[in-house]
This record gives sequence, C-alpha cells and structure tokens, in this order.
Amino acid sequence: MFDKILIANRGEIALRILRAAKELGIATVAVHSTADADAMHVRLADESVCIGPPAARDSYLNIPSIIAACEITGADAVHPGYGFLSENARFAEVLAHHEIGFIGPKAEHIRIMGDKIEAKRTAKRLGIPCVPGSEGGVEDPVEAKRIAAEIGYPVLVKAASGGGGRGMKVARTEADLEQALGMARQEAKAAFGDDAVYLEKYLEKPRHIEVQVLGDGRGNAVHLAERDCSLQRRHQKVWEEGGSPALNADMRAEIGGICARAMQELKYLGAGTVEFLYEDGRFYFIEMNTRIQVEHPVTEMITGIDLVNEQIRVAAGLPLSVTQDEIAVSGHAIECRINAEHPATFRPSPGLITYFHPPGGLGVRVDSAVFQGYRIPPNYDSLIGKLIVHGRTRNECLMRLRRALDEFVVDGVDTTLPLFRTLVRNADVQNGAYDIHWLEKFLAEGGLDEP
Amino acid sequence: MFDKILIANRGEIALRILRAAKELGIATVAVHSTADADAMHVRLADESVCIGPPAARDSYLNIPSIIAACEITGADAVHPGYGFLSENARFAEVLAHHEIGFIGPKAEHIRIMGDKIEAKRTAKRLGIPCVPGSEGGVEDPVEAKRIAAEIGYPVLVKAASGGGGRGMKVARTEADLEQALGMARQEAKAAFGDDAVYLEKYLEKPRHIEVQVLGDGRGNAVHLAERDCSLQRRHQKVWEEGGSPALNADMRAEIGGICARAMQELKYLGAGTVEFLYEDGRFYFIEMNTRIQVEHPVTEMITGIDLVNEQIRVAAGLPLSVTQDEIAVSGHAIECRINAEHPATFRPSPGLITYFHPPGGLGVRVDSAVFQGYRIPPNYDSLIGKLIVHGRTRNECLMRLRRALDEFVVDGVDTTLPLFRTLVRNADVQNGAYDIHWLEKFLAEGGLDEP
Amino acid sequence: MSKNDPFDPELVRELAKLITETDLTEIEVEKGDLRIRVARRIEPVHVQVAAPAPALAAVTPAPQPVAGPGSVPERARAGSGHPGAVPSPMVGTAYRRPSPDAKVFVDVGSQVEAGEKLLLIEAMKTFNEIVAPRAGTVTAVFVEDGQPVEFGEPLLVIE
Amino acid sequence: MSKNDPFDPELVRELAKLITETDLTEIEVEKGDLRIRVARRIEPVHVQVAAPAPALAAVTPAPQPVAGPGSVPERARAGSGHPGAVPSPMVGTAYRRPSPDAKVFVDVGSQVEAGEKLLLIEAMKTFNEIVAPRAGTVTAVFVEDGQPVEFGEPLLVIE
Repeated sequence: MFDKILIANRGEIALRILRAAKELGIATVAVHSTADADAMHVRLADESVCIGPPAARDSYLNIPSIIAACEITGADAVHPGYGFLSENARFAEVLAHHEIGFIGPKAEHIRIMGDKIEAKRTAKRLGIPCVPGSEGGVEDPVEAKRIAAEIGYPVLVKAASGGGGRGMKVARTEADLEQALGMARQEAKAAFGDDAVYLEKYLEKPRHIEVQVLGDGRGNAVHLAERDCSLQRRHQKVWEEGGSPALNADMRAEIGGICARAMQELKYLGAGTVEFLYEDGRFYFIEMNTRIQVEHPVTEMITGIDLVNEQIRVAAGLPLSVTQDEIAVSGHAIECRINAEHPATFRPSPGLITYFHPPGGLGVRVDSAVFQGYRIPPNYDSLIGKLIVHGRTRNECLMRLRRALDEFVVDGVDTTLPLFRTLVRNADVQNGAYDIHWLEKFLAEGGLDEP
Repeated sequence: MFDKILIANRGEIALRILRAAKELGIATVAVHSTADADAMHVRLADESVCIGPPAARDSYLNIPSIIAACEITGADAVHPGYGFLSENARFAEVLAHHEIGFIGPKAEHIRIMGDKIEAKRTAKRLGIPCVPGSEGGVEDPVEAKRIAAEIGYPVLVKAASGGGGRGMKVARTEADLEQALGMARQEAKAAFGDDAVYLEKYLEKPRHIEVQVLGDGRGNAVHLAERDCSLQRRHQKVWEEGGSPALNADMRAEIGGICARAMQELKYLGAGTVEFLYEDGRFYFIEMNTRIQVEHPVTEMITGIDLVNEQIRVAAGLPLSVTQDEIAVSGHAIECRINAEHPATFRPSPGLITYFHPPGGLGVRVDSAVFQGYRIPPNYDSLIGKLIVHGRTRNECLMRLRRALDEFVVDGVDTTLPLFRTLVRNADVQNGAYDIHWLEKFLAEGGLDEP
Repeated sequence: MSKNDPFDPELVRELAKLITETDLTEIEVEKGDLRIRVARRIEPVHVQVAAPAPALAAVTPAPQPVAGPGSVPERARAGSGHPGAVPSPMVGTAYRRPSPDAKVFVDVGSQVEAGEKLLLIEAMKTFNEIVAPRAGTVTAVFVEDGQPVEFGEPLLVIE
Repeated sequence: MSKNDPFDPELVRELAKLITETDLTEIEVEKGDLRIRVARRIEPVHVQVAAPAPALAAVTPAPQPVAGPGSVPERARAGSGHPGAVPSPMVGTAYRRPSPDAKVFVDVGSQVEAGEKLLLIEAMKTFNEIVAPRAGTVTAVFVEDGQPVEFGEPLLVIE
C-alpha cells in the first residue's frame, strides 16, 4: 500500500480523496494554488505545498510543479481527482517515469477513451452497444432505405465531413428519407465541398444512463449498477440518481454485465464510467470516462462500496475488495450538485460564505469543502457541495431529499438550492419521467417562476 | 396515518422526530419552553406553541399544557421522544382519554417495565434470562452452598432489606461462602434489624448489551440486533456500537430471538430496548426501556431501518414495514455522544456556539439540533449532537470515526470531542476489550492526560 | 478617559444600547460641533435570527397561524414589550366572556381592580380564570374570543 | 509617534475598547476639526481564524515541515511581507552553490547586479537558475542548501 498520497486537485474531490486516504491510514499531501491556501483539505492534510498562481494552467495543470511537489514531500502516489490532469495520459506516463504511482487507469486506456473514434471502435470490439449506422458513406437511396429499415426510424442523415449541425437531416419515415438524403447532400456539398453522407440512428428523447465499473488491471472487473444523469443543463449534470427510474433489475444486470465483461477483456485498471444514451429499452455508447466522477457517491450509497478506497487499493496492486456476487443494490440514492450560482440565471456567485449549515440525520450525506468564512475564489468551477440522500425506496429518498434541502442553509452567495427545492416537488421528477432535454425545457418554460 | 404530530420534546430528538414526520408527509407542531424559542426544530416545524417557562416540570413535563397545545393546534398524535414524558404511563392514558394518539407502547407495558420487580418477574415469565439467585431468604449454609454451586461462583450475598451496598458480600469460592454469609447477616442485622439474606450471581466485568425490538401491538414483533453500550461514565452511556465486539452472529440471533418472541407474547407496541449485562457468554436482564433511545441511530445504520418512522407507523395502526427475515446486519456502526462539557472534568458548558462545522462524507451521520449562533441553555442536558459513523467492518468504522472526529469543529463551548479523539486511538477500544467499568478506570488513571 | 476628551464614552454606550433596542444598523447624532455615528453590521445577529430561517422562508409555507390573525410569534411580539402587558400563564383557548351571549369581562377603557376577572382560558375542557394582577385601565386587548394562546403570550395591557 | 500628531492614539485605543465592549462594528466621532472613525468587521476575521483550525490543533500533530526548520508556511511568512523579497517561481529543492564543494552564489552582504545568479532550484532532475530581478544588496537569505521550497516562498531579500 502507498505511504503518502499527493492530491492533485482542489475543492470537494480533494477533500473526498483526503478522507479516503485518512481512513486507510495513508499520509496526505495537498498541493494548491495561491487562491486555495485556506482550503479545507489544505488545512486537514498532513503536508501542503503551494504549486503556483490561481490560473489552473500554472498550478493544477502544471505537471512539473506537481512532480516537484512529489519529490520534495516524498509522496509515492498521486490521485488526480476529476478534471485537471485526471484524464491526461502523458501525466500518467511522466509519473510512471518518476516511479510515482498514478491512482487511475493505465495510460493506454486513458488515451483510447480520450479519442472519440478510437473509443467507439474499442467499445464496439468489446461488445458495448453503439449508435447503429451505415458505417460509411451512403449514395444509393435504395441502399439507404435498406440500412434505415435495419436501424429503425427516425434516422439522421449526416455529412461525412460535417460538423456543427450543417448537412444534418432527420428522416422520420421511409417517405422522408429520399428528400432528407438529397438535402443533406446538397448542404454537405455546399458547406464542405463533399457530398458524402452517412446514416445513424436518431434519438429523440434519450436518457443519460452510465454504468460504474471497477477493474484491477489484471482482468478482474465488476460493474456497480448505473446512474441516471438525464437532468442536465448545457450538458452539465445537475441531478443524478441510481438506480435509473427507467431500468429494472434485469436490464441493470444485462447492461452492467456487458460493461463488466468489456472491462475484463480490456484489463481495465481503477474506476471508470461507461456512458450511454438510452431510449426505448436500448443503450447507445457515448463515451467512457477513465476517472472517478462527480456523481460517484450515488453508487456508493446504493452499493455501500467506497469507490475512492477501491481506486487506491487497485492502484497499489491489491485486488478489488468485492466480487460481482457480493455487489447488491440496496435502496435508492439521489445527488444534487449545489453550485454557487444564481438559481435562475446560473450566473456564478463567488465570494464569502457568511453562514453554512448542512443538513444531517439518517440517510443524508454532504460532500462539501466549504465552511462558514470560506471565500469561494472566482478562478474555478462553482460546485460548492453535493447533497446525497439515500432511502429504502425512491419515494422515501425523494421525501428525505425534500426535508434535507429545506434544512440546508448557505448565506452570502447565491446557490442553486432553490432549483432543487423546485425539482424535488415537480411531478415529472417525482415520476422519473424525464429525458436529457427535460430540464432545459423546464427552465425555458419558466419552471422556476412558480410560487 | 396521522395528519399532525406534536413533538413533546426538545433538542436533537425533537429534530429527529420532526425529520421522520416530514419524510412521511405529516405536519408537525413543536412545543417548547421559553428557553427554547430559537431551537432548530421550532424553526423548522409547521407550527410551534410555547408551553411554559424553562423549568421542565412547568413545560416539557406539564401534561395539561401539552394536551392544551394539541387541542389548539389539532394535533392527532404526540411523540414523546426520550426522557421527559416518554415513559409516563399516565401521560399515555391522558392522551388516550383525549383521543390523541401516543407514539409509544401501551400504558400497561410502560407501567410494568417502569417497576423493577414487576419488570423482572415479567422478563422471567417471558423466558428472558435474568440474574440467577436464591429467589428468597437463605439461612442454612448448606443450602447456601447448594444454591451457590448451582448459580456458579462468584456469588453475592445481599441483605433482603438492604440497599446502598450495606449487607453485601462477595464470595468467590465455596470456602469464602460461610464467612460471607455470616458477615452479611451481621451487617444486615445491624443496619436493617433483619438478618435475612439472599444469594445472587455476581458479575465482575460485565458488558452492557441491549437488544432493539419493534412490535405492532398485535403480536408481531422483531428484533434489530444489539448495541454494546459498555463505555459509560457515571451510568451515562458515552460511546455505543453495534454489533457488539463480544458477540457473533449466532449469539446475536439467539438473544435477539428470545427478545423478539417475548415481545410477540407481550403484544408489545412500538420501539423498545431490552437491556442486559453480559459476561462469559451469558446474558442477564437489567431492565426494558419502553421508548426510542438516544443510541437508536446505531441500529438504523446497520439495519437500514428508520426506527422513528416505524414507531409512527405502528402507533397509527399500520403493520411493521419489515419481517424478521428481511432484517440483516450490514457492517458496523459507532455513535459518540458529543456533550457541551469539559472533556476532562465533565463540567457542563452552556453558552453560545460561535462556530459549528460538522463532518461529512461517506458513512458519516450527524444528529444535532445545534448550529452556529445557537445558545445552549443551562436548563437541560448537555447533549449537543451525536456523531454516528458506519463502515463495512469495525476497523473501517473506527478509521472513519477517527477522521470524522478530526473534522468536527465546535467553538464557543467546551465539548467532549477530545475524549472521543482519545478513545478512538486507544488500543482497548480498538480491540473492543472493554467492560462497563473500563471508562471510569481509564479516566481515573488519567487516560486523558496522554499527549 | 480624561475630561478634555472630545466626546463622552457614555454617549456611545447609550447609542449602542439604543441600536440594539431599536434593531437599527446605524445611528448618527450631531449637535453643535459634536457628531457621533455608531453602526452595527447585522451579520452576527442575522446569523442567530437567520440560521435555518432562509431555507424555511424559501421553501416552506409561512408558519401556519394557530388561528386568528397573524402567527402566534407575530401576535406575541405585538405587546410583549409593553410593561403593562398581562401574559398568558398557560396554553389554551381564550374567551372574553363567561358565555357566548354574555358581554365581555373587560374591554379597552375598562377600569379594573386587582383580582378582577379579565378572561377565561380553556385547556383540557377546564376554564381557568385569568385575573388582573393589579388595578388600572385596560388600554389594549390582544386576543379575540376563541383564540388559541400560548404560554407567555400577552393577553391585554393594564396601565 | 511624534508629538505633533494630529490626534491622540489613546483616543483610538479607547474607541477600539468601546467598539468591543458595545459589540458595534463602527463608531465615528467628530468634534470641531477632529473626526475619528473606527470600524471592525467581526465576521470574516473571526471565522477565517476559527474555522476548522481548532480541530486540527486539537487532534493532529502540527503540520509536518517538508524539511528544514519550521513548516513551509511558517518560513514563507517570515519574509513574504518584505518589499525586497524574491519569491520562488517554482516548487523544488533550492541549492545555494553550483556544486557541493563550491562556494555560495550569494550571501548576506553580497552586491548583485540584475540577472546575476542567486540560487538553483531543482525540479524533475533539472536545475533552474534563479537570477536577481534587480540590482542591490542581499540583506537576508531564507533558504538553506537542499531545502524544499514551494511556489511563492521568499528565497532572499535584495535591497
């Protein structure tokens, strides 16, 4: 096991990692920019090193500084958290070159999954379902119809050289297809000088469902069920829950099993998330994140497994602490990402937290690195805490979330707490009847204006 | 189900009840003394009624005021919490007379268990193991030896009319017995004018182990495993954990089964705790508490069952939400009672809390009704919060507790946090090697003076 | 502080007391060539008052009045500062007359003797007489017939 | 403080005492041509200092110094206020001489030109030259040979 872990991150995830290390009896080094000298994890760490000015490129993204911090403190491993250097294959390689452990996947897997085309090719090879399509240019309307019939309507006609929505047409029926094909070609030709187009399944109201996986790097890998992160705003997840209101135990076991087997074949190391769009009972691979995710506590609450602890274990060469048979989903969990932002305009609201009182009691977890008197710096993201609530059933979880949100007090800065107080009382949310467009629509329609 | 619950208590248990009611969608009425007008549960309740001056006898123990508060608010049930009126059979009867629900056991069971002799007689009848003894006066040394051999040495010779330790002698072997008998008789004669003595099993280093039970009042009852509350100071529990480090699964199932069957026979209603001394593999009934207990979260953390929720359910005539088969112990939990007291002298420290920051993260629960800016009144007990930590194993739980204690900040008043920071690092505590005398001895020997 | 100080510290203390009593955040006094300004940022107090309150304000309906106009705390606040206020000694329902068609015991303007009946408070089906603690004139009545009252809530004022 | 000061510092001390005693956040006094205003922001200061620090102090060993005497923050604090301080531009290990048996680049009393070598800082097996940002005299050196330094930590003072 490692003796001393350097935490190459900030905010709540830095504190999360610090907690896991402390619980394993491992010493901790906090590295921080000058803007984060007063951060909670810096105060709680055994040692701290200032690695640069506020700008992330000069501090949290500054590989030489972080390596130097390892050298002067004698840290034998680095946990990169999420964001920053967490999915930087070169960082993993530089650490390896300096014989410092990287608490994350193998560099080659980070690289593969960081390349969209390579990732999709690998997913397909591993038997992970992808968005079906023509796999190449389509010219002949007859062939197009055959392929479209195979993948099912609606289909999307896309310019091979395309981007930015130009040269994209939706065909909802076979009757539409010929015209869509013609128009897409014309647009593609005009926009890119290339009229090659291809077909892809078009998803109208997909959910975002992702599967948590863990691997020991030697061919043992498990899945820890799924999280439903469909409630998004500008592609940012806002509310995550597990299990998905859309899946039952059989569907969970099936998609989970596919992901676990894929990771076994890949000899994947550490924690990862296979992200899907889900519509009409079918999964379509989007990407794989090769790091711990913001919403990982949802999985921890329903499985009882400490994911950061497992990350550290397997990075140190130990086996996973659980087998697939021992992993069971118990109850339901929801996470709300509380941001220091205006709840309606979402304008960031950095500044001094003049009062902070988190909720407590049964089934309530708060992962937050802020405290009363903490000044949120304007240099980083606006996440100030995650409220994660567990209940024996989804309904109990929702009722508990409601009362926990009502107890949560943050003064001095705007927060998105009011948004969640509205969401938890919304009938669609209560029914789990939402897709990835729901929240944007709800906000556009003035959902927050209700009394 | 009830529409509106009046919470006839204060402090953290009042907030605990409020949370359970809110999660069930039930309206709440907080009643409070003038000293508690700013309490958190008063602020969070749907309605509040001031019922009297600070002295408990004029407010929290004032039955007419509480009934009047029910009348003017239309509350249809009262939850008494612990302490105050929670084990007052007359209160239960007065409520029944006013057709207001009492969230607690039947009055007759409160009465039986409130009477030490009647309680022991009932326990025996129900097959609950009691301290073995002579069941009456013993005069003849030969008979005494026969009985002592039966119950096993050491035995205690006790004056029948006795009290306060006078007329009590311990006989460790048969050789001691005759002398002990003679001396006890003499002392008893001198002290009480009555030389009748009886024999009882003497426990030297017992643990305090208690079994949580739940009944629906119609003959269905379950046990929810045990809590070990051996770490006590002046008969006040300080640290509680479950399961007991001294029991294995078979022993748990056996004593739990005995208690559950007893409660089935009694047709017990609501939550209760059967308390035992435990030594050398055997249990000896002390008493039964007919209420929710301070340390109930330990059981909630290892079983996932919300005990206050169950109390409300069964009081409203609903069945228990679980059967014995569905109750499983998962992991380990420890509760620390954080008091506003000097950690070494235990002198109460009421006053203004100038800073309050509870710990968070995975497996950490804080049940507390205090907040920054709250002034702890000098009129009531000094409990300001309970830190309850869960881990998959006892070791994980201890490591997590350690880091949670290190994160907990309470400024402005003295607290017992430093005591717990010492205990969690103590080898005996870590090994679970303690009995009911351990903590007193540890403190007397200057255990807190260590660096 | 010496006599030739440009100001009297007692004046500042007095203003500090006033600022507390009046719940103001700033007082400025100017007389002749003397000007004194005192201020108190509410935060610390605000914390006390505001603690879980903002969340409450944001999401829960305003606390239900037990009955009658305004919540109990509001009503209580109305007269509690008055030195002649008679507080309720118990929780219950207040009645101003001995029976529904009788006239009220007292009203604004009534002269009362010490020990004279002012109100009845019903609790647990028992009517409790509330009597005047001293002689004087009733200058305000805060409760209506059948209104619930809590402990310490001002019932009326005798001056 | 010189005799011809325009005010008596004792007055300010007196007002500071008063502001504490009265729990005010601001006092302003004006008399004739004298005006004094004192203020104290209570919260931020108090909170910053008090935050989780007490728990740390109570239970964890004092933060380990990375090496050398005193923890990095302590050392950093030592010279960081000085206007002539030269802060470290990087994390690494400081060396005061080009090789173990050479003499130091500079010492207290050295005259340096802008651009002159002051120290080496090793990071990732690379030695980085730290040069004087301006000419002057070295009046203090805060680092020892082989001492780890963090970003922004003062290395020496040039006056």
